[in-house]
Amino acid sequence: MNAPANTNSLLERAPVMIRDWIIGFFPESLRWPVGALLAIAAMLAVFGLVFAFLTLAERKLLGRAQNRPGPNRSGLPFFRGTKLFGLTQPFADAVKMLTKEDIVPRAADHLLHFLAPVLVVAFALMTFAVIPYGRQLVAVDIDAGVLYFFAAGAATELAIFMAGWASHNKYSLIGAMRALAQLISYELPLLLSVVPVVMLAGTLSPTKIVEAQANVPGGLIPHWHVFTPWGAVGFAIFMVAALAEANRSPFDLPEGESELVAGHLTEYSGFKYALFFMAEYFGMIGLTGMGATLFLGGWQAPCAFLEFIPSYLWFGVKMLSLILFMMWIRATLLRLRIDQLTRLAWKFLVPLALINLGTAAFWSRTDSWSGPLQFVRWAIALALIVVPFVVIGRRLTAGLAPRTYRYAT
Amino acid sequence: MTDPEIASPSAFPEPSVLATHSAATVRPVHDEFHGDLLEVSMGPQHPSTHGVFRMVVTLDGEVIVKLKPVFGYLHRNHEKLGENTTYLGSMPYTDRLDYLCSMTNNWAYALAVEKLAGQPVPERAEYVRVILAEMTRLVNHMCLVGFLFNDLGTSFTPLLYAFREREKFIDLFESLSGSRMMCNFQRFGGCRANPSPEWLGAVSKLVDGFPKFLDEYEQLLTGNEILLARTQGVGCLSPELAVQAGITGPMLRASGVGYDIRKADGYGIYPRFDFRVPIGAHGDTYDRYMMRILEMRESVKILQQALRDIPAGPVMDPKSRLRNFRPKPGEAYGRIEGPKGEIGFYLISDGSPNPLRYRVRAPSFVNLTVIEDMCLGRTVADSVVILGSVDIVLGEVDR
Amino acid sequence: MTAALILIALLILGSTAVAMSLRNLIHSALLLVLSWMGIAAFYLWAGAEFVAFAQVLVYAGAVSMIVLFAVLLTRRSRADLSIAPASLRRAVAGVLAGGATAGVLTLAVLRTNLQIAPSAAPTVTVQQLGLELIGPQVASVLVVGVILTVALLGAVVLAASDRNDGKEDAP
Amino acid sequence: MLGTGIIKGLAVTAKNFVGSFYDPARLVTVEYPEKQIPIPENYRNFPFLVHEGDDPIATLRCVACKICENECPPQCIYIVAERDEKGKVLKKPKIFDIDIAVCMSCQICVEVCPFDAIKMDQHFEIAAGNRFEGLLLHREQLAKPNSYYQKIHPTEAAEVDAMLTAMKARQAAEKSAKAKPAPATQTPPPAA
Repeated sequence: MNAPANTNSLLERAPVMIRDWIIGFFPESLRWPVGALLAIAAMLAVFGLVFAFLTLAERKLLGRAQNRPGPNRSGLPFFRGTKLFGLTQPFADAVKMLTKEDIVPRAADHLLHFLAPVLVVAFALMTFAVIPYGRQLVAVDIDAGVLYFFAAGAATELAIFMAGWASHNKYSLIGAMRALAQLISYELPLLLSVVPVVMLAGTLSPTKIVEAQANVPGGLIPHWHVFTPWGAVGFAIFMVAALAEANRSPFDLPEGESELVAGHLTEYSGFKYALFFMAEYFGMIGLTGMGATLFLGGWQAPCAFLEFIPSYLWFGVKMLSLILFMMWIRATLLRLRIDQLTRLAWKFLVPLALINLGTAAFWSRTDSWSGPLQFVRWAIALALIVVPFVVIGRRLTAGLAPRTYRYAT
Repeated sequence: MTDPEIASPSAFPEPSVLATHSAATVRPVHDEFHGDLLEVSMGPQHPSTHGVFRMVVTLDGEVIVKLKPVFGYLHRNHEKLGENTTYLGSMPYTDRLDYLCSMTNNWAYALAVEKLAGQPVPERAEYVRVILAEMTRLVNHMCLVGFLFNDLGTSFTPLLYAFREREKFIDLFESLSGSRMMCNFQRFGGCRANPSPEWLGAVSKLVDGFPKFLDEYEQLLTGNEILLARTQGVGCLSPELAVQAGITGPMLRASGVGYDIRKADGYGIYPRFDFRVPIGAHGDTYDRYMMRILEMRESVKILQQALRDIPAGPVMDPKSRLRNFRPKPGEAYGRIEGPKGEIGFYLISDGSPNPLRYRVRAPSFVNLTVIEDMCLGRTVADSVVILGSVDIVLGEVDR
Repeated sequence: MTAALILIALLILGSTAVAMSLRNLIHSALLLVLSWMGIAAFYLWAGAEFVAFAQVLVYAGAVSMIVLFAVLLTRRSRADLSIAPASLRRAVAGVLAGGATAGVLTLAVLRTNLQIAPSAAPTVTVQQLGLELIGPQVASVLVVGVILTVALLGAVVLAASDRNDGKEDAP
Repeated sequence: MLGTGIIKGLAVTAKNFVGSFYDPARLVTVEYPEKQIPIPENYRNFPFLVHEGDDPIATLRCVACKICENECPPQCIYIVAERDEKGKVLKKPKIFDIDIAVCMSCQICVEVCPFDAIKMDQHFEIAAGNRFEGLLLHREQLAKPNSYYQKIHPTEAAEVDAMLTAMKARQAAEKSAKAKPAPATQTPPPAA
């Protein structure tokens, strides 16, 4: 790992210096717990704010895409006339959510009804522990970090089931069953799209994966995984599966408001509903963070001379651009039906991910090719991916095409 | 009160009855291995049933086994009221039938009364009526397509694009008749006011820009794979069943039966305009959606021709009487091709200022009767989309 | 450290014991999942991170779903199951079975000579695990692979037989 | 190919998103209390009574003929004519109530009124504290000057005034013709 000159630039090392400065006040035995608590506090603060302003960004983006300005009325409590373009809207929403009455249906299973939102947010937050936000900015550097990330992600299904079951209501039950079917069937393509990255990087630890994507000094094209044929397809599959895991737009079936009112969230109100809402956004932040780490080179700058910008800013830019892409998808696409959704996962994404595994193997084997062979290598790899994509794609949408119509005489 | 027929599962009719009734083969209700059926009531307060309409859906897993539509929540006794007010008094109430297209309702009622009383209509009024009817067709189809995609799960984007265009038409209605949706503009023997040249100019400018909006709308939606997957092959309606059930309008044409009252009856001055009637082939939700899009394009053609050669002159027949209007005893049935289908008014007059019998043939009500046949064997999500494609307005269904 | 160890052991035993006694099946299923989490904590304490996360991913993620779905879908048959009144014969049978299994277990534990490991077990990195699996153990990995695919195919056949007597669902 | 339809859709939303920043056609919301949409001239909301002179009640055009009360479909108008001390009915409404909770502003009363005494107003911000007294408008609240009528419906008011002055002139001419050759001709009753 080369050590370019900027690792000692002030901005780059600022967070680590602050942490060491604060830890300095504590005796040796307390150093570790205080460091951990500091990391937790920092993450909660940063991601709490990011969540708040993401809700505002989503409503503004959705509004602007629909030819309306989006929320711009909320001002400050004591300065009556000021219009702040909606910047205080998230805090207004937070106050509203806190003051709303929290109704628990009489027949509901009170313990599970209370536990579900807590667990959903807990597991969503646990996934933040392993994502490398900056050069030394990773809360816990575990050897099997990627596996930990997906283990915590998989546990949220449990909490969603609890929510659906505890509400003791027909709609919530159908919503919970749908949510589980969706989450389980999309966990497979999610994991399978990550396997080539682990295979090529040779490790499960996120920090090492990011270092594997470092740039050659002076090189202009970034060495991110997304700029390889298998990486691009893997990233596409990862993003589609991430949309499904976070219950986002084309797959927001569980709370398909047009059919099942609000799915497993029907019987929740007030702060518990806000917790589910927060968990969905944390899930989105976590998945896009991990997606950026695995495919877009985490906190790596695109090319060597751009590295004077601190690494955590690069990570922020990549993560936010992925989140904005998810919001853009939400402004456009329709919702899939439950059987189409699972059919897309099992009959399209899983086979493609397996073929992608093969292409990645081919790619790693042919590392030594150079010169003209490089184009041949790209051509073969692309053919290995695109041909099955077109074949399976055509079979999936057999008989579905915009039709031409005749007219009565 | 619990409807006894729904409450106890044992009261389901034998599957054999259902089988003959519709194409879907229905499993015996209580066999041990498949578990019991789940009965879900969707509505009347449901976010996607377009008003107070309820569907009692019996689910086997996700698949609908039985669907019982329940409506009548918005019944306002429209027809009995019609018998107690004068002919003119009923005109503003026709706005409240299908509150999305008040101009076509007014025209159908005016047509019926003119047939009853043999009232001639001046030339310019005929052109104004055609222009207003086709503008209403555009407004209604935009609403339908917008709401259909809202049921499909887009977060309001197509609906707001459609409503942005609809607002422009509604503002024109307001500047002509005084109210956006409750126009009350047609009278027996013509229209209430004479549209000014500026108004006609604004209409033609808006109509000329409309195809550009439609192209952008189709680019957003028609090729979308998810839309194709969600709507093609969903809620198929066979032409035979459509004809037997008396379905009219875009739903009938989507099933392949090319019946359009504008061509069949040739009422008003429609024979003067050349326009085509699109026909579907599969009768599924996608065809119904495309019918509306293609009909909008045809309506734009009609509007452009009508605006081009509208004559000057009065819009109200001088001999028409507003008060103590007593048509000679007899009966008449006036019908037009409303955006939702054939809307007709059947009047019996006994010479008094109030009609003896005032009957409204509402297209949404008739089109709704086949909802169960289209939804059997589909999932809950599909039933909402199928209901959206039928295009019902509860004001017209319940009257 | 041993305090944490005892705490986790108590958590596992406690949750399984309560799970056995509860009437509400869903609660007991969820307590079972809690005990699995306890086992994952044990692995973590032993330094085997990979196995701990695999345990959480497989058990808490997937197996718990299967258990809960099973409990959910067989809810109906539970109503018909009439539990016979508590008779002496059943109590005796229960105690006998319990005693036999307890005896076998304690014998096995006593018989094996557990040396207390002098130092913490060496932390095995994932790479070594991978090489070990693909290297000498590749046969067992392939056998497990075959078993899983057979199980998957069995599930597909079962589901397919259920589907073709219902109405063929258009794409 | 599989994804093209979706990509085209995304392009449309992107165009609208970007367009909303510079193209007025793509940002159509009018922020109501601050900015108001100009009301078209023909807009009608609830009826009001027109009066000529400065004293609203005395110079009402309405002659309490109750035609509008009979023709109003939801029957929301209630008129009681003025009577002098001998009980003879005067051509002035003592009570003229419109329950605007019931009125659906269909303006049939305006069409059937032979004296152009009732016209449609354009005032739509009428929240009231109470559903019964608050929305039952009496003669005093309904009466508005003719100048107000000319302000909100200029073209229509101009026609009405022209027609009224013409009729007055015709009546004056007949009266003078009748006064000069007193017994000569019997003037036809004014058209009902």
